Amino acid sequence: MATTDIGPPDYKEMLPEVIAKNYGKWKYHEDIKPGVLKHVSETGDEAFTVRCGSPRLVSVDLIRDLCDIADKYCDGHFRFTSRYNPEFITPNKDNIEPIIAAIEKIGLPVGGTGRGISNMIHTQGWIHCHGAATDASGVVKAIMDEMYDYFVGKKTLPQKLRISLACCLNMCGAIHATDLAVVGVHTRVPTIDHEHMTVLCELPTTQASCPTGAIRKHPDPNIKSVTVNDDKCMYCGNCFTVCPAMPIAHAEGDGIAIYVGGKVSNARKAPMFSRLVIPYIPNNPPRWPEVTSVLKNIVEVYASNAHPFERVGEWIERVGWERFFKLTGIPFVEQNIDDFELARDTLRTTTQFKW
Amino acid sequence: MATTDIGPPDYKEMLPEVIAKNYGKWKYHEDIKPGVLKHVSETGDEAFTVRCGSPRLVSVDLIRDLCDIADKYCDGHFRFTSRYNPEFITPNKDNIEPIIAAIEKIGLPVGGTGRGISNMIHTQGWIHCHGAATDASGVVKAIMDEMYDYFVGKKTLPQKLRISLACCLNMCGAIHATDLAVVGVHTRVPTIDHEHMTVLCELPTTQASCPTGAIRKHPDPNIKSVTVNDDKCMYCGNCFTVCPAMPIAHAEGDGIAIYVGGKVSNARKAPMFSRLVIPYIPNNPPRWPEVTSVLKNIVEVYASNAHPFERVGEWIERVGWERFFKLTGIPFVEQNIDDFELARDTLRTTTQFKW
Amino acid sequence: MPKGILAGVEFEIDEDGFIQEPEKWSEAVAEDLAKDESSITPMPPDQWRLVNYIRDYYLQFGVAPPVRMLCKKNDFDLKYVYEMFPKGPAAGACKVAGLPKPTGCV
Amino acid sequence: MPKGILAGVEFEIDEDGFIQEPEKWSEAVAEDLAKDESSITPMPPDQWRLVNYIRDYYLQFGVAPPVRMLCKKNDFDLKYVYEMFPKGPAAGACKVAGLPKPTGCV
Amino acid sequence: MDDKTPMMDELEKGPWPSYVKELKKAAKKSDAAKDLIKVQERSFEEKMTMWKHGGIVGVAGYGGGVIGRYISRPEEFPNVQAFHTLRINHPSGWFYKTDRLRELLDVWEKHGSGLCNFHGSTGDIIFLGTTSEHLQPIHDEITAIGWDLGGSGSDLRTPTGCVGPARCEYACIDTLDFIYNITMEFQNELHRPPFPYKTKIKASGCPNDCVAAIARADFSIIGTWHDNLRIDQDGVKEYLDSGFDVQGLVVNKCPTNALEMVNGKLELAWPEDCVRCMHCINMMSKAIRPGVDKGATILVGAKAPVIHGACLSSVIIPFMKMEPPYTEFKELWLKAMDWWDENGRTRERISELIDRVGMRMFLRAIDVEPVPQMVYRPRANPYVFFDKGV
Amino acid sequence: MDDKTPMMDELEKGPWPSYVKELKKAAKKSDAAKDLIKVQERSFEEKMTMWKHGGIVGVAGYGGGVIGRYISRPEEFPNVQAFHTLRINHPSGWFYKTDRLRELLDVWEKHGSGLCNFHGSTGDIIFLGTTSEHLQPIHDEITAIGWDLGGSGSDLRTPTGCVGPARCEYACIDTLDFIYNITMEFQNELHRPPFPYKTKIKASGCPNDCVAAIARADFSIIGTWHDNLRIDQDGVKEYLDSGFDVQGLVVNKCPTNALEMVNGKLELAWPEDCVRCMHCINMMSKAIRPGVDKGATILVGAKAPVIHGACLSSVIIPFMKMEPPYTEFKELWLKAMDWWDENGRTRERISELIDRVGMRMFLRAIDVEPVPQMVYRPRANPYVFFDKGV
Ligand code: SRM
Ligand code: SRM
Ligand code: SRM
Ligand code: SRM
Ligand code: SF4
Ligand code: SF4
Ligand code: SF4
Ligand code: SF4
Ligand code: SF4
Ligand code: SF4
Ligand code: SF4
Ligand code: SF4
Repeated sequence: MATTDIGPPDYKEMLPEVIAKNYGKWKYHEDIKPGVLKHVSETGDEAFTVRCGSPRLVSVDLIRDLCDIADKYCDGHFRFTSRYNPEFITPNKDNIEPIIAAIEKIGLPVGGTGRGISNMIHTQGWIHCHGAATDASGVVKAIMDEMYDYFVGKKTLPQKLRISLACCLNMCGAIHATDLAVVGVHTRVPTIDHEHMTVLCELPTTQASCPTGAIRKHPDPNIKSVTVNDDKCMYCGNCFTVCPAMPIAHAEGDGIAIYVGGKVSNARKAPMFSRLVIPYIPNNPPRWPEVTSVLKNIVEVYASNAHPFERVGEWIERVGWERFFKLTGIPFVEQNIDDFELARDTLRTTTQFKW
Repeated sequence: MATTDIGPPDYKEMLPEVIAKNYGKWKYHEDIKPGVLKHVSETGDEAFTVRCGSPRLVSVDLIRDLCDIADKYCDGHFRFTSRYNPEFITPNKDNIEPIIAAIEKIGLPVGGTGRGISNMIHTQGWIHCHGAATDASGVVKAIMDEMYDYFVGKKTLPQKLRISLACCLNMCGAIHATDLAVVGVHTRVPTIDHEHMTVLCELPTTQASCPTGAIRKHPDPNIKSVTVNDDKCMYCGNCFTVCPAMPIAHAEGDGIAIYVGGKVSNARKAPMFSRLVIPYIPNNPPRWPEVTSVLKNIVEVYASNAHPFERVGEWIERVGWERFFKLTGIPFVEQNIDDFELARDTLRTTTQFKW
Repeated sequence: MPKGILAGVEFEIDEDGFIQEPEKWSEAVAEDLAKDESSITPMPPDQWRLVNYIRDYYLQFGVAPPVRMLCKKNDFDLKYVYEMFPKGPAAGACKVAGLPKPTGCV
Repeated sequence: MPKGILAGVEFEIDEDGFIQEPEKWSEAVAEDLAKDESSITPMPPDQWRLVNYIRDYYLQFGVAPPVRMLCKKNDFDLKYVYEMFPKGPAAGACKVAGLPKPTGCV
Repeated sequence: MDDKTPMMDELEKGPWPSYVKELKKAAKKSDAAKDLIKVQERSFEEKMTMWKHGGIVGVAGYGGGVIGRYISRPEEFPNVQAFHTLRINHPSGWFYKTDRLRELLDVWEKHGSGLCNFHGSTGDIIFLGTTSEHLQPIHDEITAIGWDLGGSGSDLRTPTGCVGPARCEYACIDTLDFIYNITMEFQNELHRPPFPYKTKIKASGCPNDCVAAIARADFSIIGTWHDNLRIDQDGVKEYLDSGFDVQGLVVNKCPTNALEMVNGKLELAWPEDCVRCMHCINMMSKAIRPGVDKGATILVGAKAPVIHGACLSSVIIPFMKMEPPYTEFKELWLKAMDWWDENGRTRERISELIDRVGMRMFLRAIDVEPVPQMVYRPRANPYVFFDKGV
Repeated sequence: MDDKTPMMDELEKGPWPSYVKELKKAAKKSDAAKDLIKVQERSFEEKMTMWKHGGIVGVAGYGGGVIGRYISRPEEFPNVQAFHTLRINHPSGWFYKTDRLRELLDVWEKHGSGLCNFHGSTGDIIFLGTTSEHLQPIHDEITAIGWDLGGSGSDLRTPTGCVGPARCEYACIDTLDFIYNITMEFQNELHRPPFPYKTKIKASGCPNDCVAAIARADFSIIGTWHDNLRIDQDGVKEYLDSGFDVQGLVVNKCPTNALEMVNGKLELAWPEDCVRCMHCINMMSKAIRPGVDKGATILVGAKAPVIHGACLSSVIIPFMKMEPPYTEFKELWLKAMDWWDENGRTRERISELIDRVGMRMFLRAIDVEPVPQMVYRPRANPYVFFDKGV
């Protein structure tokens, strides 16, 4: 029988020397310049980190290129961040510029630290997933081309701003708590392939999958299938996830929704959910210009209105969502008003508001 | 046919002269002393208001006594506040003391204004309601005897503090948004009088009445009645409200719960719900000493900890509920944690808390 | 529980005059109940139409009909219902129709 | 849709080897399916016990049984299930039992 | 049966005025009141209510206004065998002329226990305790002297408003007139329950909300202003001179930091940030007052916990002018009632219906466009309807 | 069929590194990668995915780690007819030694498209695209060189942690060691899906939460401290001297006003008020650091929207010491899993189960006493259970 359950390699083997030696002894850090961090240890050692962007969907060749750089400057070690960015760590200050040069040579941008925009958490999209209501890598490329200056530090922001994308409501990457979330959405009721239903799907699972109870047993007992109450369907696609006989993708209906103001860190304010500001923008490959311009606008309005060190959500909650809609010029529509299970807590139960 | 739909008397006829004359022209007011307000009009007129307490449940004789005072000092007019307090309004400053004397003579306390405790909004209790899990007038009397100094202004508080009572979860008086709420609660599953069920109750209405869906059709089709799933029943009594055949009152099980920190005004903070701090205190007539001492403790802890002009709920939300429980010494129990429909929004989704 | 004679039959009746043995209800019982509740006895056709509507609805759904439906389906103005049954659909018409005492809607 | 011959009968089979005509399932078909899925063919009693349990459960409830229940009710350790059906209860045992391709739990 | 009532007697003691004394006063003239004391004592002993469930009695032509009540032990307490209450619609603002009030009390003394609530927590005068036979006479006699019953059952309940312009400098709307006007306009809806369940309207003259409209009325009408609050610097100076801590108690406590002290002057430095919370005005009533472009915010949906938990009202119309005859409001209310009546289940309040079918359905029904003022924040979940297409 | 891919070509332009260039690099060696470019172009044209639903393939002895995928138009794109992905469990903290990594890449290049994700958003290395026949060989070859598959299906998914003590001065727990330890301990739960649905564990060294544990792990382990943060006044002086606005950017932004500047010194004036939000530390890393009594807050329940809307994790254990072998944590987790497994419905995450049956049931199952730290605020509704009596 094959070897099983050996687990991942021991991380200890993977650590650069300066890291292994100063493990748990770090004292403070400094931002040297965009993409470059300096960490100082209690032992007096210093570690310099150079971070760079990556498209995440990469060839083995690119990873080998990264290995080459690591071999040359970082005793054969490097790492990735939780947002897909390669990081090169060296105790030697003089290595910084050569590392940067090497990174740029293989076409990656140095940056992603400090008060700007880091890499986008994202998902598979049309590259690999059956459920995608929009693409992932393509949209990310289009957005990051626009946000490039905020990544490389040419432009800065009041505080870190995270953009994430999920190609359907499953929200792989859990982008429900991010400053700007780009979400693929369906807007049409699934169709039902009654004929293949029982072969492809478990009926009880399919029924139970619907958040609004829109799916019922087919009224005709001879038809072993289900029906959908169109009025109750909000196109979440969860039925399709469990039941291939209920395709929901639709070339004209699929598109993107924009959520704003989430955060994860506990700094100053507790973590917050991102909230719907634009319910639907049609898919417009290859560059999704409507999406990128909406995001740019929000970033710029944030940049010029927030206080220092205020995340997007903190800024909006301070000035009020009515002010956010006014400042960005985004129209407020019925979809912005919650009508799902916790809707009541979002209704404004006070006379306090701005005009 | 009898006269119908004439409606209440026209309020204009009911207004004291100084009020009619300065209607809509008031400029500012002053707190002269506990129970006495002065309102100044743009016309230069002044109106002095003397407010006093009342047990609300009164004999016609007491009202006539009030009429006598009004006839003597207030051109035959007086009013009640939204918290049951009689008010005498006079343009003549010299009337203040005689009015106070007259009020005290009929046994009522002057007070209820400013930063203290006004009269308790309350309900019928065992005086008149079929659903009462505790008494109303009796508990109110016991509490107000203890809070008297805060009514007459001998003691003051950081800001107004409202106490209200409802004798069952129907919460007549809508005391769900009050600084201190005293609520009659059942803690036993209703019994079912199967025999009289159909004569007394509509079965579908009875089933629909249950917030948790604990009530089902009786499994035996010959028994036209319902059953209760004990595990799902949280003793709200709503089934009893619609169905006399499901009595829920229980001498040992009935009692009082205490909710804290609600407010209604939009001043500074938006209105807030009161929140459960003590799920159950047994009924202990005639003076409910456990209830009064718990309330006194909360009032005193509030008095010595809140900032000026901070309502109870504003104070608690500033310092945190964990601090509230610590300062008051009230034990935190599983019932304090929400498990009803909006529960998720009450869970602490952050590492920010105090020890 | 007080007793009363309706259409010659002894009935358990509650304080508000609602019969406690619905299975014994009959048109004659209704006419007797109507003596206290309807504006005219014996009940004219519109009164009967209302009573029958309420009773049929109850027998079918187990609840008294909502007021709006009661008016709509019979094309009655609510004021007219009160003219026919001065105590209204609940205390008046439902009682005559032999329903349990409404705690809910009507 | 690819075709395959199982127990001498032509079957529609999907890419993962799940039969698309469940009504044609039989013990012989199962044995044939088991050739790719079970650790031993013909299937010994424990394998059959599992397959029958899964199939009965599915026919009764319309879904594959939860893994916990499958182990508990048959007193099998999950590792043992993987020994019998190396691809596991979903990709292995359910396939042999003729169920629709699990998207959910097992 | 022992006639002693030691627990009742205990509650005659203590500084707060005693309702037991009131019961005893009434008991001098009314056997029902006398029995009520015993009923209450027995409840204290047994820790249970003595009242039977329900009761459905009324007066001719009305479906509400009376709460029927019977005792569970008529043998023990024969004088309260039937002990119904009547709800009498109070005059706006709870102002009374004594002669009119005395006439009313006389009717009650003649026909009932002589006990009442001033007031019930909805706002009615409650006549506490009489028998079925007296109901019609009482109604006939009070209508004869210009009073009428309030609401009960599935109707529009007696509307109430704060003292407002009658004695309050903060009033942005004429609460008394508005309440009187709609009470008169909707007499039919008040007296002949037409709805799936009760519904309430309350009006407060300003965001201090002294009738708790936002917590207990399906329609909460709360006065506000659309321009800037007015600051009188002479008034400010007075406060400063008196030693009042304007910075600490006012400026620092403004929830949106809209105020600033500039060279001894208090400025509404960021007028667009003021959310009209009233705090600064409350603190400095001689120096600050609401703006001049006055009207009301209309909020919908407050109610008690049954059945989905309590609700506070939420903003539907951020600003509505409120001038007689209040046509805009009435049309809105009627549209809302019509939608509720058509779609609501039995015993479903309007906020529960909104919750069940979604705010967008309500807004469509009342022809109101969504605005961000309706919500604290937009939805976090992605479960969005596009039933009108994308 | 036209082989031009103008939209793909467009995405080679622009400053951000292009995944299309990567596809093209891979296409030089792999026909599957070549087809993938066409698939992507076609998707852009038709605005639809080209992939079929589902696919269930794997390796011997495991129930997860591979995502099966087939193309809907095998005739048009024959080289991606089957295009499965493998999830490879990354080493804690995503640190790599290049020789070990190169070995791994070689296996992939041999058996697959040569395309990968560094990393998937759970944290695995994703090998993107191979056929069913290659799966077992890949697994055999990677285990031979010391790698293993990560999670998929209804199992414990690959746990992840932030860089933590490896390179961060804020780390209050050893995230790397903890993640490695539990990954090894729970290999069975990771490889043989035993649960009603997926479950995740993520660990961050401090409340900054750099792996977003609180938003996307059923068990979120977040480092914190139980004593007071430490302030070095020399460090403070440095910041002050450099012109940094300590008052405005640090003291005034403390969410609980726990800090104060006293005579040029920065004091934690109200230590009991500090909620360890990290802000002051983040701003002044040279002068302020966490306390010395370190451990973690354990929070439960984060997940994506399906089916009741997204959840953030909520506090279950305010403070737990986190020392190897992490027995207390493991026992807690196993108790929780056992309860979930026993009571959860198919495809019901643990937070959905808690939501359905109530937090009290969960607390009882894991033997944890309720504490106020678990909630922002107590319940507002009065719907309380006393199933253990009053
Ligand atoms: C490398 C990385 C951890 C890892 O294990 O990979 C990391 C590393 C650091 N984080 Fe982080 N964070 C990393 C992801 C995150 C995330 C997760 C995410 O973005 O998905 C968060 C939560 C974001 C959120 O709230 O939505 C995160 C919230 C923070 C914060 C809190 C920021 C705030 O005010 O809300 C700080 C403190 C700060 O920035 O002052 C912080 C601070 C830091 C410091 C300064 C900690 C230190 O002393 O070393 C590190 C360098 C920061 C920088 O990039 O400028 N890190 N950090 C991650 C880099 C991701 C990237 O490539 O961009
Ligand atoms: C008379 C009355 C209105 C009426 O129509 O009857 C009234 C009258 C005034 N209220 Fe009120 N309020 C009255 C019930 C309320 C209520 C409703 C209630 O308690 O059920 C509230 C909401 C309470 C809550 O939030 O839970 C209320 C919240 C306020 C506030 C806001 C207080 C706050 O900071 O939250 C003010 C402003 C203030 O106190 O500075 C206020 C201010 C005032 C002023 C000063 C307004 C004025 O300029 O005339 C009046 C005298 C206040 C006093 O008593 O010291 N009034 N006031 C009510 C007296 C009730 C009583 O007998 O005690
Ligand atoms: C008399 C009064 C209490 C008092 O002592 O002041 C009262 C008494 C009753 N209320 Fe109430 N409610 C009274 C004001 C309220 C209020 C406050 C308000 O109107 O501002 C509320 C909360 C606001 C609201 O409407 O939600 C209130 C919420 C309820 C409820 C729960 C309604 C809900 O939707 O949650 C019930 C239950 C029901 O309708 O079946 C209820 C039911 C009742 C019943 C009729 C009992 C029942 O089970 O049917 C009570 C009759 C008691 C009796 O025998 O005398 N009563 N009730 C109040 C009316 C007096 C008046 O007209 O002035
Ligand atoms: C590959 C990956 C996206 C990526 O491009 O990075 C991914 C891809 C899929 N996810 Fe995911 N999820 C991935 C991380 C996540 C995360 C993020 C995380 O783990 O931190 C989440 C949100 C957190 C959570 O668990 O809730 C996530 C929430 C989901 C859900 C919704 C689960 C829920 O309870 O709400 C589904 C639907 C399902 O389970 O059926 C899902 C289902 C799927 C499926 C298997 C599609 C399906 O319908 O069954 C996707 C396969 C795509 C494909 O064909 O390649 N994926 N998925 C991520 C795993 C890579 C890795 O192992 O490193
Ligand atoms: S977000 Fe949806 S479409 Fe995208 S990878 Fe995840 S499951 Fe697939
Ligand atoms: S798409 Fe979502 S809402 Fe619509 S039927 Fe499917 S599961 Fe239900
Ligand atoms: S709160 Fe309950 S018990 Fe008290 S009067 Fe109202 S309905 Fe009756
Ligand atoms: S008391 Fe409440 S929870 Fe219990 S059965 Fe009755 S309605 Fe349901
Ligand atoms: S609500 Fe406003 S206007 Fe009405 S009495 Fe209170 S403070 Fe005055
Ligand atoms: S009314 Fe309130 S929000 Fe407006 S300035 Fe005054 S305190 Fe600030
Ligand atoms: S979570 Fe804390 S310990 Fe971990 S990397 Fe981020 S800042 Fe450092
Ligand atoms: S960690 Fe946060 S809460 Fe604690 S003192 Fe610093 S800023 Fe304040």
